[in-house]
Amino acid sequence: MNKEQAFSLLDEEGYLLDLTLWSKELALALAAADQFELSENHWEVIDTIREFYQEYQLSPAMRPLVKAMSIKYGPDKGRSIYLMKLFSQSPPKQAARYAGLPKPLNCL
Amino acid sequence: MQSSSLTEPSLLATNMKKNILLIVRNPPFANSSNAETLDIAFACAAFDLPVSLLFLNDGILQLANNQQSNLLEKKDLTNNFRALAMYDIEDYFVIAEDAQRYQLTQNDLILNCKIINKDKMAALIRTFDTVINL
Amino acid sequence: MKHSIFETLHIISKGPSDQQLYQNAFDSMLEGDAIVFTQAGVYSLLSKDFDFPEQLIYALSIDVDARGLSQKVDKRSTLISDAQFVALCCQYKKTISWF
Amino acid sequence: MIFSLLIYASQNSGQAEHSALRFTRSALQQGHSIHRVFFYGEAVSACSAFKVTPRDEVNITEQWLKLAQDNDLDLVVCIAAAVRRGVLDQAEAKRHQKGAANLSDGFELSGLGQLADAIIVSDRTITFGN
Repeated sequence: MNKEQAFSLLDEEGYLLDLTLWSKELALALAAADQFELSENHWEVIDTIREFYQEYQLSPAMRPLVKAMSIKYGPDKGRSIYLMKLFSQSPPKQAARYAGLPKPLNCL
Repeated sequence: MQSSSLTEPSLLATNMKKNILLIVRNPPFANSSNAETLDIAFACAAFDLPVSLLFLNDGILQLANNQQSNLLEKKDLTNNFRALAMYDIEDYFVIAEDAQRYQLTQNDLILNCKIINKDKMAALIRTFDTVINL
Repeated sequence: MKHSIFETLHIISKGPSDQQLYQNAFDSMLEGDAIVFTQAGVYSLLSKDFDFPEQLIYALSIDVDARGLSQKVDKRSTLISDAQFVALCCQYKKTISWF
Repeated sequence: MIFSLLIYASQNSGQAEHSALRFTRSALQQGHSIHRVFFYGEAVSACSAFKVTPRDEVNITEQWLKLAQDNDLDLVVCIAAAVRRGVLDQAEAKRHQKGAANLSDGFELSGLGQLADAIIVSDRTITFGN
């Protein structure tokens, strides 16, 4: 998927318009457009945030994302500082964007 | 009536954490108040405010399991309510008399609630600094 | 003022035909609480046989007057101005609105 | 004392917004401070600049704005509740590709964090609904 194809699926803020159209290729294209490389550690977060959405129908804010990571991968990865290091911007927003989920509510 | 004392300093010490009680009184699909109360809970959690929820009167019906809101083309609020625990909000109360009226037991509820008798409700409410009852 | 503790001020703004709301509000009261009837809540002051709880009862006078009730209000209640309403909110530790 | 108000009803659904306005005026007159007035739920319709009030009725939005100007009030409208009900500022109108913005000047769209903040900072947070 090239950048133009990926961007045609997004809203003005870069979030996916139709949640069913998400694919790993889309996530890779979005990250590439940001000049951001998705490592195995990033994919763990993206998978976790997608599972969170499946379960609760919400894009998580920082605290529940940290908790979900902690439950799945243990306390070392269930820390906000770990997520902040992985993602340059706000981890819940950036991960939700790559994961094809709505922008988290209550973003202040 | 006493007049208010304007010379009294603000009662709130800077780092004192207020605990908040959110009362949910409406049944599912009634209006937006249940969803909007839930959103207050999430916002307070982001500010580390301790939040508890009291599902009063028809509010207990919001917790009934096996709801299929998709039949009404509505988003399922019960999934959202189950997310409260992920925001470290785990203090939920229902009133025994409400549960009895609707033949609900703990097993029928999506959250693990403390069931209290109606005559204990006032004492519970007194323990909170702020109550929001939409 | 006889009472010396000021706990919760219950602000009730629906009329008494909403019986369930009144039941919930009254069930949530303890000694040291008080009620302020505002908006349609002031219609509670009309019914002679209305079963008030033991708490102190206030009613916002502008809402009473606006509804033409000033000659008919229950004598167990105290009519208050906006300023007195604000003062009560200061005096009591917290407010709960019932609507 | 420091007050904040949570308004949860529109002018058209009853008297709550007017009650809140009177309370705010009275509190200010007595020397209290109003940290924030937070418009939530149907109350967001108070903030639409597209609302037309008949000439012989009181325009409550203008009254809020006047009170806010005279007393430097912070009038915050919940962004999620507002957008859902068609009250948009310039940024939201652009983001959602709507033809025009209609949030009245003098009000600010913001998140529910502003309500949480108001609860923390204020001695009393009073809800007005109907």
